[in-house]
Amino acid sequence: MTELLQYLVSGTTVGAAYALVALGFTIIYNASDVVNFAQGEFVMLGGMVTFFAWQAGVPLPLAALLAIVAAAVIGVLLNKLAIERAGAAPVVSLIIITIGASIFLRGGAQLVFDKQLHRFPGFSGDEPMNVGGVTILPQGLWVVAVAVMVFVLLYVFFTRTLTGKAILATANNRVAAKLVGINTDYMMSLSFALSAAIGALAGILMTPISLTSYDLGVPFALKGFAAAMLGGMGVPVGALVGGLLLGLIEALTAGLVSSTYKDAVAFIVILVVLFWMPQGLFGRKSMERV
Amino acid sequence: DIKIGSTVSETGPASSLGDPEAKTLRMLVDEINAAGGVLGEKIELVSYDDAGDPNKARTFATRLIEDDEVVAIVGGSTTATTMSIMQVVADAEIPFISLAGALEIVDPVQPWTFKTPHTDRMACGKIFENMKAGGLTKIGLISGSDGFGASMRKHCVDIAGDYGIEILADEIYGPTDADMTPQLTNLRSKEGVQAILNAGFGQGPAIVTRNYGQLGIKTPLYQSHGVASKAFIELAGPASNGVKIPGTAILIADQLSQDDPQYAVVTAYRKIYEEKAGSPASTFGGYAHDALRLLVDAINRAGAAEPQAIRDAIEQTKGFVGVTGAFNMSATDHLGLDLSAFRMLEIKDGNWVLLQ
Amino acid sequence: MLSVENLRSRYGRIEVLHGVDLQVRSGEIVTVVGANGAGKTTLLRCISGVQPISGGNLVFKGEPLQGMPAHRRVALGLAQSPEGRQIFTSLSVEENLRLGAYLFADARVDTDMAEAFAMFPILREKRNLAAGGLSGGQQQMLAISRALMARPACLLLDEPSMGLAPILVAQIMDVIRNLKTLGVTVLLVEQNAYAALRIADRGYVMETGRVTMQGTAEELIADERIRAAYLGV
Amino acid sequence: MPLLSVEGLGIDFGGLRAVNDVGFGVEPGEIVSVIGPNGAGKTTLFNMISGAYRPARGKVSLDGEAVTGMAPNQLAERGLSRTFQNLQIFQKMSVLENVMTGRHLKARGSLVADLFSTPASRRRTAEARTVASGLLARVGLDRAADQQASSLSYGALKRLEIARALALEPRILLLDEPAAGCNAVETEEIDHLIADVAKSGVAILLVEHDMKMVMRISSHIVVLDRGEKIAEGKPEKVSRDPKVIEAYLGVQEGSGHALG
Amino acid sequence: MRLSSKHLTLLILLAIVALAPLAFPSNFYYRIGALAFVNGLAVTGLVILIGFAGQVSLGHAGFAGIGAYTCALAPIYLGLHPALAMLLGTVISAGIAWLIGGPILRLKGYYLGVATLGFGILVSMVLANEVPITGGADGREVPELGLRAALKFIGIDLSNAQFWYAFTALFLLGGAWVASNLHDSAAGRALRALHDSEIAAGTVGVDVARYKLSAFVLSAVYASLSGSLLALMNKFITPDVAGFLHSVELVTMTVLGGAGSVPGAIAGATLLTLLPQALTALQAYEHMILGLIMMLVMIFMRDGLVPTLSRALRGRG
Ligand SMILES: Nc1ncnc2c1ncn2[C@@H]1O[C@H](COP(=O)(O)OP(=O)(O)OP(=O)(O)O)[C@@H](O)[C@H]1O
Ligand SMILES: Nc1ncnc2c1ncn2[C@@H]1O[C@H](COP(=O)(O)OP(=O)(O)OP(=O)(O)O)[C@@H](O)[C@H]1O
Ligand SMILES: CC(C)C[C@H](N)C(=O)O
Ligand SMILES: [Mg+2]
Ligand SMILES: [Mg+2]
Repeated sequence: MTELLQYLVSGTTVGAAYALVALGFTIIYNASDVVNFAQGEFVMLGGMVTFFAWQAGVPLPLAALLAIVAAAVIGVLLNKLAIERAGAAPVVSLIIITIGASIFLRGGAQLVFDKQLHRFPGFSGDEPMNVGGVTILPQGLWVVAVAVMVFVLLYVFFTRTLTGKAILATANNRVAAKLVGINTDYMMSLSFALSAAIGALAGILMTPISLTSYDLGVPFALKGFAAAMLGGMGVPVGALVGGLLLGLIEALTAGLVSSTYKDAVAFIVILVVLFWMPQGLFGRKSMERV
Repeated sequence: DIKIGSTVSETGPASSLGDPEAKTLRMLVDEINAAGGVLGEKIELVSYDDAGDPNKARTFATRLIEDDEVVAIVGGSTTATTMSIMQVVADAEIPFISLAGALEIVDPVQPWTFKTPHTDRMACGKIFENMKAGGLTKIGLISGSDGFGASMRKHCVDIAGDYGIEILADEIYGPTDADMTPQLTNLRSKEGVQAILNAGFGQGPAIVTRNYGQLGIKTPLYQSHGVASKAFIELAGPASNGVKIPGTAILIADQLSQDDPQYAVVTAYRKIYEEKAGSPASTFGGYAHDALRLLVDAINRAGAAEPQAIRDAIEQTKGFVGVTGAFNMSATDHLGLDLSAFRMLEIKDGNWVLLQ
Repeated sequence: MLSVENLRSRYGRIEVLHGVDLQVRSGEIVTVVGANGAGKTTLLRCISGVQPISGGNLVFKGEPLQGMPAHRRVALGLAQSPEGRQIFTSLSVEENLRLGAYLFADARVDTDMAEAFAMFPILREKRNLAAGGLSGGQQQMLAISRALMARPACLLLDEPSMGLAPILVAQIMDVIRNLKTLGVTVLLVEQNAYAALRIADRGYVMETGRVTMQGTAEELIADERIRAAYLGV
Repeated sequence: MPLLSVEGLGIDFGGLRAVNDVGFGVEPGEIVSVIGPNGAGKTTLFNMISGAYRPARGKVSLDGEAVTGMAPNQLAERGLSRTFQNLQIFQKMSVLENVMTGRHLKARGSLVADLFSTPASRRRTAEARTVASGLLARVGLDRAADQQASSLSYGALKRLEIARALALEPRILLLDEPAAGCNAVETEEIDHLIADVAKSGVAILLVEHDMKMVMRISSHIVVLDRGEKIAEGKPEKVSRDPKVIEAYLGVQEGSGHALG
Repeated sequence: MRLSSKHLTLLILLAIVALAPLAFPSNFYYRIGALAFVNGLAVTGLVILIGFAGQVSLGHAGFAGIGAYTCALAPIYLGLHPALAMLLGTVISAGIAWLIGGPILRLKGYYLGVATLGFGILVSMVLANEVPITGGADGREVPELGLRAALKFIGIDLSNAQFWYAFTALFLLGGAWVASNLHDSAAGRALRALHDSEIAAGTVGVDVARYKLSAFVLSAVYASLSGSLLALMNKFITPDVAGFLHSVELVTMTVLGGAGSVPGAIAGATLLTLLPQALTALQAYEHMILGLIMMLVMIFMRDGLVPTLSRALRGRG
């Protein structure tokens, strides 16, 4: 019983991290239909910038803030200097740009920082709490809380605010968005800034648990992407549920079935879900009439 | 000039190995050249980053041989890249000293391939010896699913019986997994487990160690030589206290007695590495150090920078003391190390200490 | 109000507008007719700023439009109901309308939306439905209403009658005439040239990227060539 | 027995009965028009007949064979072809290729033959090209044959869709607002084209809001309102039906458009 | 009479392949050439799948893995000659593609992407984890094809590198020929049609599901052959061949070159094979510059190298 609970705790923590990465994907996708393959690098930047600032003597909260701002700035630059210049390029071409950006950022990080693994202390210390035989890390609670909070904010943003709608409109029909007066370039920059900031936040929160290094982005991006697809791309609730579910499946498989094939089980579950729900658990069906 | 080639994993999943290796090679070549070079000639190091990709490693090995026309190659940070390079050097007949762990690299012996790290099988043996001595015979195994972890796991399972060790539980984690709590929970709750052995390198073992501490597991934890660096202690935090590994002298350089045969070479390497790289020296850089020194030594003895002559000279290496240990190569032993240079270390208060 | 001088535009290497001149005075309804491919849609896209121009001048309310991004032109009072509707298919009808007034204060949105609903009651019925689920004609109504939500000083309409039932075509023409009384300037591209000319003050005829004829609506309706080529009578 | 016959057809979207209990038949050579206010269910009816939607109720038969809910390509094999109200163009192909693709059923052969470009495969492609060129000339797009389809204007694309649908050599053709975006003169050309096609024995089902055209060429008219059939008959009869005038045509004060 | 652009393209390709060695400073370049061809072959398959049919796969390296490991394992476990193993690999890949294609090709866009991604990951996990059979993550050796020796016997004496350069070039040219044939055939038009509008394609009689499946199977065969050739050429193979990064690399090559273009496939593969070699001189900046070049190509050549360049050339001519 405690074992099962322990798996659930582990799955929830890791799943919340996946959810944060998936939530990061959501925004850029909602503005442009582009899945940003550099999303993992924002996660990495969050961890790395925080670590190096912290090591240079900046207090941890300030270092984290710095990292979030830095990631957001890089996100905006990526949009301004690359995505925006590519203009009306096909979505696949934009995706390749983000792949290029991910290689570029990784290369830059190993140059500016280093190739070592790093870690900084958890926000509320690293002393685990023992609740009825189940070990819970305070940092794990942070991850879950922030994931839920980001989810709520994004949910409100996309359903209640005009700017959120304008972002959706930008992806749905760029020309029409311009014709109603939406500054689509600004919407894109905004979405890159938000995505990057959320990505960085995920990286900052996870570093005390899973460490960080210049090339840590890819695995996070991969899992975050899978989580987003499981829940339904573009829908905040899908990202949250998809992330948590993926984390739980992995932890339960590793704990109860086989640790060798835990990733395999996760993907099989995704395949099965997509078989019945081709848009993921919460995905919108596209509305195109002929 | 004498051209020596290298292809290591400066980036990619094995960069925690390849990075110190590449740095070591560069600084040593500079040092050797500053001291007058070899056979009156300067060494030119041509080095490539294969990012841990075996296909790239093969391409770079080909490039080193065909295009750069090097006389010998040092490199192959992982077993998989090493295996790729071995094919090429065998065809081209160029001596190659690998920095990777697996036994398969030197068993069966390939005429042109040598290696400097202790094999994963030796690591298992060293650890099991220590366990047995401590009366720990029932263990739980946890390993990374990468090449190093999988290969060491295989060998440990293979020879456990020889030491009277019984593996009660066998868990796997992915090299980039964020949390190993479920696997460790299983080891914790497995009835009768007296010790836990983790085979892996990179961030995995650090997270395993942290999770081990968080779960309050009390059974002794053994790690492999894949974590033999100061960085591991830092990353794993207080939970690393008491972790035991089979390591090399470099980790306890400051504890070596002056009359230890490795004292001079270890201190010298450590000094230059820490000066130039600005970070603590690790065993991995040590593998590269030994490989290059072995090579230079062989060229000196061969008296000519000719592949065949170099190869023969490497094979005749006797009593060569390196950072990893004393090498005695032969036609049937292209590693030349025995278990004696492998020292059981334990982490105490954030430092490696020698276990007696 | 709106003046187009020697306007040139191209898709890639192919020029499709070869120097178009056209004036719309404040409060006028001006219609442009022309065969398929004449360049009418391209002209409107250039004016709205979603199609790059390669030469000529565009002036609106005394301000040159060259280099001004599309969204600022909307702020200046130019709104367009584009060809092929171009509604936001995944957003609801109401959200589409709300975005029509994206740049403008919330205060007037409710009254304007009520007006749109009064004009096209079906939109009220379907206000919470994803706009992509509307029928073709309903989407056309939405596109027109969305443009009106911006309370434009100058409204650009690209074939507003397309796909509308006859009863609604008549209604749309009435609406346009009504806009004129409210002081809105209208530039109307219509294939239903007869209906358009009947409510227009002046008209232009475009052929292969050029203006080939212009005059008051009466003149054009009376012109034999136009009757033969565009009115089919 | 009519070539196409529809009985009691219906479908719902959420709570909305988009089409309910609609039935009629189309004979070879006949032009049957479906008219009705926006949102009456005309396009939805087309979508059900052509296999894009699966009807919730009712039955579609072709030549006596029940084809309800069949996939579009199976219907195509049975000679049914259509155009779309919301253009469905193969944007990245040339104009000519669009029409050649319309001839898929005649041009297709073994995949292996196509992979190795056997003479048979080349012959099929050549035949498709000849037919397609002819059709492009017929809709007045021959000069644009090699342009990428996305570069055509709206009206031109409408005609391209007609050519593509004809390439199938259909026995029954469904046209959804073929004249939308065309001026009066262009509409008349399409008129003639449709009449010609019908004359060759093709059954035509037409949705169009251009009443001039509808009245001119229809043999028979079906009127839908809110998903239900409210009237049916010869053009003269339908156009005088008060229900139709109220729901759809409006009181015409001599407008140039609706009734001319 | 116009020499069809298909034949012209193939002739130019042939000329490049035949003449390039004249400019090779060393034997090493034969290997680079061969690698570019091997990648080009897989990418040509992706041109059919992504470029023609518009179905994105993020797991095609899985098929390369199947091709590669069949060449490694079938000679040992079944006693097959490596050449036959290659054939068996394509049959297995085609069979698996056919089996999984049915359900997953109903998915669209990114959903198809993640499903294929899952497939690729499953394959590479099996290859990495079933150590007793596959050798695990450290890889395993692959038997010699033996064709070079046979050629030597009949008097054609090629160095190993030269042989593989020529041998892989044959496959690439054959693959490019087949793909170009497909492009201009009824089946090719059907694929390109369903790319733009599935509903319209169905309406003209295209059996959408079947054609998607054909493209998927066909591209799997290309990937499988590419994997087999890589394994035989390297005589050693690791699960990386089936990995996610390899899949993404293949898609990147496809799009960089120009997703719908067969010569684009080869250009993209060559570019991404050559670049890392060319950039070694820049040492630590290598990755940044590689990423930068990828971005610049896509910013300034939105439709990929070959389509953009050929449009520019035609414009001038
Ligand atoms: N995206 C495009 N790419 C290339 N050429 C285009 C594009 N769009 C339009 N054209 C060409 O530009 C010319 C003008 O087209 P435009 O759409 O402006 O005509 P139009 O007068 O609106 O026609 P219609 O009455 O059919 O809507 C035509 O020759 C058309 O083929
Ligand atoms: N997928 C769908 N989801 C929700 N509602 C739908 C859907 N498809 C059609 N409808 C509704 O069904 C009704 C009939 O639509 P349909 O497109 O058939 O009308 P129509 O007669 O073709 O109109 P028009 O003349 O405007 O083209 C409309 O009210 C429309 O909103
Ligand atoms: C820790 C090291 C001995 C690992 C080794 N280089 C390998 O990956 O094979
Ligand atoms: Mg137009
Ligand atoms: Mg309709």
